[in-house]
Amino acid sequence: MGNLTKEQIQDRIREEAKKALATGEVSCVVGWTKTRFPDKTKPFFAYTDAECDLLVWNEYCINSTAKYALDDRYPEQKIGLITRGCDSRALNRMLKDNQLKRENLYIIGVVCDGKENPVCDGCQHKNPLTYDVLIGEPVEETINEKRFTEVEAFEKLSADEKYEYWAKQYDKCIHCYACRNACPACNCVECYADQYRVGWQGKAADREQNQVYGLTRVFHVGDRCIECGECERVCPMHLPIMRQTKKMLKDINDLFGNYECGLPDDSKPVLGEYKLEDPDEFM
Amino acid sequence: MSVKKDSSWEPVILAFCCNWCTYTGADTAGLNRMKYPENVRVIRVPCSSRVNPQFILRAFQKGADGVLVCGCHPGDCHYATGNYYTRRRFMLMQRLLEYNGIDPKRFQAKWISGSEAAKFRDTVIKVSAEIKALGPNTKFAEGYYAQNEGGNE
Amino acid sequence: MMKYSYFPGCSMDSTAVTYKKSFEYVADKIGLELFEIPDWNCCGSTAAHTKNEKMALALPARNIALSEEANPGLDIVTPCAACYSRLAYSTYAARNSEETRKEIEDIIEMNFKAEPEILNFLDLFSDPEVKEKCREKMVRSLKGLKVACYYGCLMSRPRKITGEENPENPMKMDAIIEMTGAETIEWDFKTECCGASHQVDAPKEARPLIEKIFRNAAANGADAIVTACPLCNMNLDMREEEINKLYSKKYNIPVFQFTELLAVAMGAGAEQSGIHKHFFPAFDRINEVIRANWEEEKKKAKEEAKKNPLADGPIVVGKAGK
Amino acid sequence: MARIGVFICHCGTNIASVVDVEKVAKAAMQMPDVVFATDYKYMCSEPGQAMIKEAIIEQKLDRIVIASCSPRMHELTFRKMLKGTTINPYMLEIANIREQCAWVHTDREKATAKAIGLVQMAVAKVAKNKPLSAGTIPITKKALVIGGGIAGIQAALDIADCGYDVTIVEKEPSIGGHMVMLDKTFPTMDCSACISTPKMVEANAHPNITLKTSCEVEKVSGYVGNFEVTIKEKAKYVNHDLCTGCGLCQTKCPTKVTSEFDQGMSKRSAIYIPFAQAVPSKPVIDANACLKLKDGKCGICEKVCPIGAINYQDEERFTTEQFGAIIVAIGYELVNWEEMYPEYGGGKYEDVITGLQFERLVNASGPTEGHILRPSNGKEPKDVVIIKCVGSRDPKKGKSYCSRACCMASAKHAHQILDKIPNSRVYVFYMDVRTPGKGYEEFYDNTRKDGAQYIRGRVSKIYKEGSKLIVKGEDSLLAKPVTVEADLVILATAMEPASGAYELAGKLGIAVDGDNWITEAHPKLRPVETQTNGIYLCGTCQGPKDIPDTVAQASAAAVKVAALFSHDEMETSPMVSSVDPDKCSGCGFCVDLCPYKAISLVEYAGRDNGRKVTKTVAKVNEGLCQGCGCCNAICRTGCIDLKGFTNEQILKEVDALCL
Amino acid sequence: MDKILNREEGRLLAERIAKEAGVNVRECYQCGKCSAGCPMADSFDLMPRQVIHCLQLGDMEEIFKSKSIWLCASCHTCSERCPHEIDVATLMEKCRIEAQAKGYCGQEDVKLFNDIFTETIRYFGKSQEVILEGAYNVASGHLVQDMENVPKMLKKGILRPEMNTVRDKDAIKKIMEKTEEGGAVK
Repeated sequence: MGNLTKEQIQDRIREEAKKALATGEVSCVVGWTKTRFPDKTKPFFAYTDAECDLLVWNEYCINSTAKYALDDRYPEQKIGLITRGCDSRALNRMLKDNQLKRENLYIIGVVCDGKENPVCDGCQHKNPLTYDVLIGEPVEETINEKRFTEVEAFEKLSADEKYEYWAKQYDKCIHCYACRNACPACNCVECYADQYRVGWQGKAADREQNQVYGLTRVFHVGDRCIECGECERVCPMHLPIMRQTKKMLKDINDLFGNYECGLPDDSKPVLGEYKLEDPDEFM
Repeated sequence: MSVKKDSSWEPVILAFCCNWCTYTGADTAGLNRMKYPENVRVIRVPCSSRVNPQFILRAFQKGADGVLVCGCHPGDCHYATGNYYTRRRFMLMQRLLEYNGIDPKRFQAKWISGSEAAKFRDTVIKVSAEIKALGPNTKFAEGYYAQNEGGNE
Repeated sequence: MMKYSYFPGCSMDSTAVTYKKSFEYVADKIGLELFEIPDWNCCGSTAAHTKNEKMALALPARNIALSEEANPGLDIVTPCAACYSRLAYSTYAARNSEETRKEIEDIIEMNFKAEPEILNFLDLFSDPEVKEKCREKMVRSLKGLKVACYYGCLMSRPRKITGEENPENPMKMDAIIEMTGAETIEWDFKTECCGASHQVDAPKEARPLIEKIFRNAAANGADAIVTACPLCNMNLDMREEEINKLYSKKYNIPVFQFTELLAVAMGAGAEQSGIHKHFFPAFDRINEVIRANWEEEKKKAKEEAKKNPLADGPIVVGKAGK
Repeated sequence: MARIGVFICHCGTNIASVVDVEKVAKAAMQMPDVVFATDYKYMCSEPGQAMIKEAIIEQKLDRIVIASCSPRMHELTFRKMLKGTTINPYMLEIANIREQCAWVHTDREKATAKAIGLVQMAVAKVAKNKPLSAGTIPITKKALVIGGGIAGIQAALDIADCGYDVTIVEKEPSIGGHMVMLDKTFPTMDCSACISTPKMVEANAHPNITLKTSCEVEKVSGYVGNFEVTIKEKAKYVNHDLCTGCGLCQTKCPTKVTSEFDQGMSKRSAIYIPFAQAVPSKPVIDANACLKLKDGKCGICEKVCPIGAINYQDEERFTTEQFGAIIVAIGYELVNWEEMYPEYGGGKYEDVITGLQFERLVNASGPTEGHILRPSNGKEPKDVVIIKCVGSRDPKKGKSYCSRACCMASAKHAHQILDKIPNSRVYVFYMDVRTPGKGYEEFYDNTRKDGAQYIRGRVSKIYKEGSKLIVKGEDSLLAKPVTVEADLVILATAMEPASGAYELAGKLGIAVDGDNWITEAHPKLRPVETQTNGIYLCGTCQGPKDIPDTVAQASAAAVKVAALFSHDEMETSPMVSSVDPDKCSGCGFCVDLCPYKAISLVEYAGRDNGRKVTKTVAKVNEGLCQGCGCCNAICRTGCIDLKGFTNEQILKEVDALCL
Repeated sequence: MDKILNREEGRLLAERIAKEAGVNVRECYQCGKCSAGCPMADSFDLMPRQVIHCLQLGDMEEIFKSKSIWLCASCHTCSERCPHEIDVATLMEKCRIEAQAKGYCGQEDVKLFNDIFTETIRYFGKSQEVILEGAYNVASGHLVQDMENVPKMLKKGILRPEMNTVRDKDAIKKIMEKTEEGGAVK
């Protein structure tokens, strides 16, 4: 993968992080550091040169760094981010949603060599799409032929089978909102789900409220999903959340043409535009 | 799933109707004394594009057996372009609901203009019959699960 | 690629002798490769679709099916407007309804995919490659001959079958004829019906249609009418004298097939173009034009450099001549 | 706690015969927050309204539900009623138990149950209503009229006479439009130019009117009372401030091209005043024809101009102005019949002309000085055929609609030919004769009496034999094919919207129909308004019509403008969207979605992480917002909400449905 | 006696014919452009426009007994120029086939010629112009029609006495038989 070894990349990351801090424009660099478990890393904010040396790069650097940029939407100094392909798409997502300003970010792109994360198997963009400095030679992009196979298989079930399946899943949900907090497309200042007074939905963690939350979430992020899989990864109850969002992505692809989010183009979310020649099923 | 086939059972159908076309069409149906089943309730909205998909989830949650969204024909929107968004939004909604086990007949969208009173009547009759045939909706319905202790529907 | 599956149609073997001769001459000159459909049958013509719709679809379909079998991948060309129309109808019907296609297959007991395009001779000669080849082979000019191109109904209408963009004023034949140096005139009866289908069974009613065509051609200054169909040609050519008698007119307008003019311009003699085999005298008119052009060329050539006159002079009448 | 009053209307027996109104009222009393419920024969009547007002005071109601006919019927009535009470007019919801209940159902029990359900929904919604008050915006008292034909001129004169400033934008070098091309007007046979040129001159001289000829509307923004319009002035190459209109230049110009004004039947010079009575009577240079502008040669006009008004370096200019109202009066064009009808020769016969060409032919200032002569040979025609509905009522080749004015125009042409050419014969091929207008049928009657032969049938083909045109039709009353050997054929060609109508409608944000005619707000009751406030229409841009109707519509549109301008500021509907800036994420999704461009992103002093920061949030321009709510449904946080139809209100309605 | 317009039978038949032709005859507003452009209209007893009108009325009797449906040359000029895209020519053809099935014949000679034509196809597979003309002249009694041209044809070698036939005659016969069983294509 690429032309650098993991150690070389790690060295380059530390070097670039220090360089960034040295300019004085960047307050900290967000990356990963090791934990007491050999097969786990954790997100890490490096503010000093010494802290930069604690940054690591290995197959367990899984957490998305991008969402941390939202912790401070109005920073006084630039935020540095170690960014893989998926992180850069997440950043693009938030940039398009006006949640971040590009000039507030210093992006250290790293060509990703795959992680111990099942979602990486279907990764179509290992190269960072947006960056200030790039580590590693860009690799050839791949196309995931199986992008929607799981959805297609599920579609074939009967209505009651589908319902039963989801009902069981949502029975497990504990309404913890971890999926929301991890999702780069979930970037509202105040989530609708927290607005109890309006009455969008109830607080209880029962099946119906969970179902409504689940489907609303699909509608809110379905046309912005970058398919990073963070929602599923962080879910403590192991709900197959991607299976819902991918359904919407698949329908969008079927109905309105090829569609992928988080690319650095000026495409708008599908629900925010229309074409006169869109298919019409409601005659 | 076993549905109690109570012949006196009438479905509850909610129809979001745009003020300029379908609501007018429904009024015209009244003006012409057309007859249709009582089980449809209209919520007036300025434009079909005002209808948030969450309203539909809410309706199912609160026990509606069917939901209709009706607006002007594409190209005839009072607000020029609203129903083009409606069209996109609810084509996806219908599919997503189907994917979650809700029969697409339970959620339908239709274009009915102010002059199409007969189409409004026919749509209500048709949808009402279809939903009657499907039986009461228990999926997503609040309280149903609790009452039935997670039993098989 | 100038390869086609060929459906000659019944007339080509009998009454359309001038069409056949001249076309064969031209095809030979330009190197057209034609593969005649083996054991083809009559398309059914007007009679079939007057009596029975299925018959009208099945008879041509057998020919298409035979072509698909024997000449796979080749489009079908046919010289006759009626054959063209019937073959195209069957193709259209089969392409637009799977049910109809299957029904036809059941009737003819053959595979019928309706894949080949059906082309008439004007389509064939409008192909850029064919046209270019023709242009290369021109040795004589028919300059000074004013020609009214007559297309008739079936190559123009109905639009969904023929694909003709302007059925009121088609231009394909005009463009072909212009290669010969002849001048095509603007006239108004290009696609008016000549009544060929009723000339036998309702002559009283159908004869006036012929007269009107000659009248308009004459009024617009035509020296000759040119057709691209054996039926149109025979109908006009064979009955011109009768029309003159019947309506006390003195039309003197020979009726050529467009391939005859091509052949002549490529250097064909009478025997090769069949030009002397018309009912209404046609030979002299064309010879006058050629002679005039030839003499002018000769004069010009003499004046310029006293070079030898062109190799091809006026047509030498063969022994079958008058 | 809300105090809701519920009022159930019998509507005579309209509702009461099917719905048990007393039962509904009783049921309403049980609904949450309802403190009073009653029924009455006619709620909309004087005593009905008085009863409601009384109940408001006695029961200290703060909001009410009226169950009656459709809100489309009486919502405004009841809002007006509330203006005189302690309750805000928007603290009202109407349950439609007539059109959508009593009239469509027969089972008394079920209908009553449904009526209760509908009242329940209205009660749930009204509990969340908030008082709304209409805002005001100032009005720029200056009108823009697009198009300087008779419609535009009339509208401009009427507005100007009310004392307001008007600007007419006309794309041609002169105002006047089609009317000034016509010879006579039916049915009175007034000279068209004689009655229209005084209006043109008046418009030019009026102190409140500014004429902008050779100009087009480039861009429109803003909203009713406050439009900002960018106008493009095409290069004229003649300084009209200097030019005296002496006309020397056009007599010396060596280049001649076909005259648009004479419909291609005469020539004009490259520097030209389009016609004798043009306003302004000053020339422009046609850049496509002028030798100097094309090749840099000639320059004669510059040499002969005694004032030095010629300027070959002239360029197009853009100016931006504020207007309070816009009238669209861009008129019509004739369809391109040559493309549509190859069977009529497709334009290859000179003696097949349009009605408008005939108008020039018969006009004393036209190419033949008013003598009707065949364009092919200059001889007087004896047999003339007029064909109606060429392009009209022909969905396959032309337009499906009737062009309305041609029946009378054709009768007029027939009359003129019979009058001017002794022993002439006129054959009019028609399918129906439509003469709905004052004095029209009488005129048609007289034309027939004059000798015009009307033949019922559409012509199938025109062709030429010798010098005669052979016209083939069917006399469908005889059921026989017929032929006329004609010297001249006049086609009553269909009207179609002026080219650019579609683009202009796009700039203005108004709708067009399938044929590109501009759509009125309501075909019966708002015929001169468009769906965008402050933009009006008149004349043939809305659909084919004749001069009287055009002028009437122009004055009607002018009154609408004058009514708007009679106030210094105007009320806006309070049922518009608004943004909660603290919740807004500023994603800008709604901005692109809004069909009225009413939403923009603005800076807002907010807080983030306990720190004061400048946020970017969406803001609704209440003057532009029309209240469709499209933005609401797309806002994920729900921070943009439509007053009167808030998320909370609709959710409560949904909840109430299923109780 | 007056024509009674509201007869169900004819209307149903007219509706079926129009449906098969894929035409809505209600769109016709009787402008007459079809008749005006029809080359054969001079000889028609019922104008094409009137044929459509009869279809609107359901007066099929009038159509079936007319000469017009037999004299129609299927040139499609009417269909091409119709402002409402009514396929008049196809309707004429459908009416003719229907009339034939019901035993009507408004123009004996035309039917005779077509019958002989199809018979020659049945037996030879290809059209035989000599036999066709000869058989028709004998059967119709128009013995000398077009005969003045025969010597010319022979002289110029346009007509040859030898016969041109299809080899697989059974195939043709089968097609003829099979298609004659059923009527119109669905």
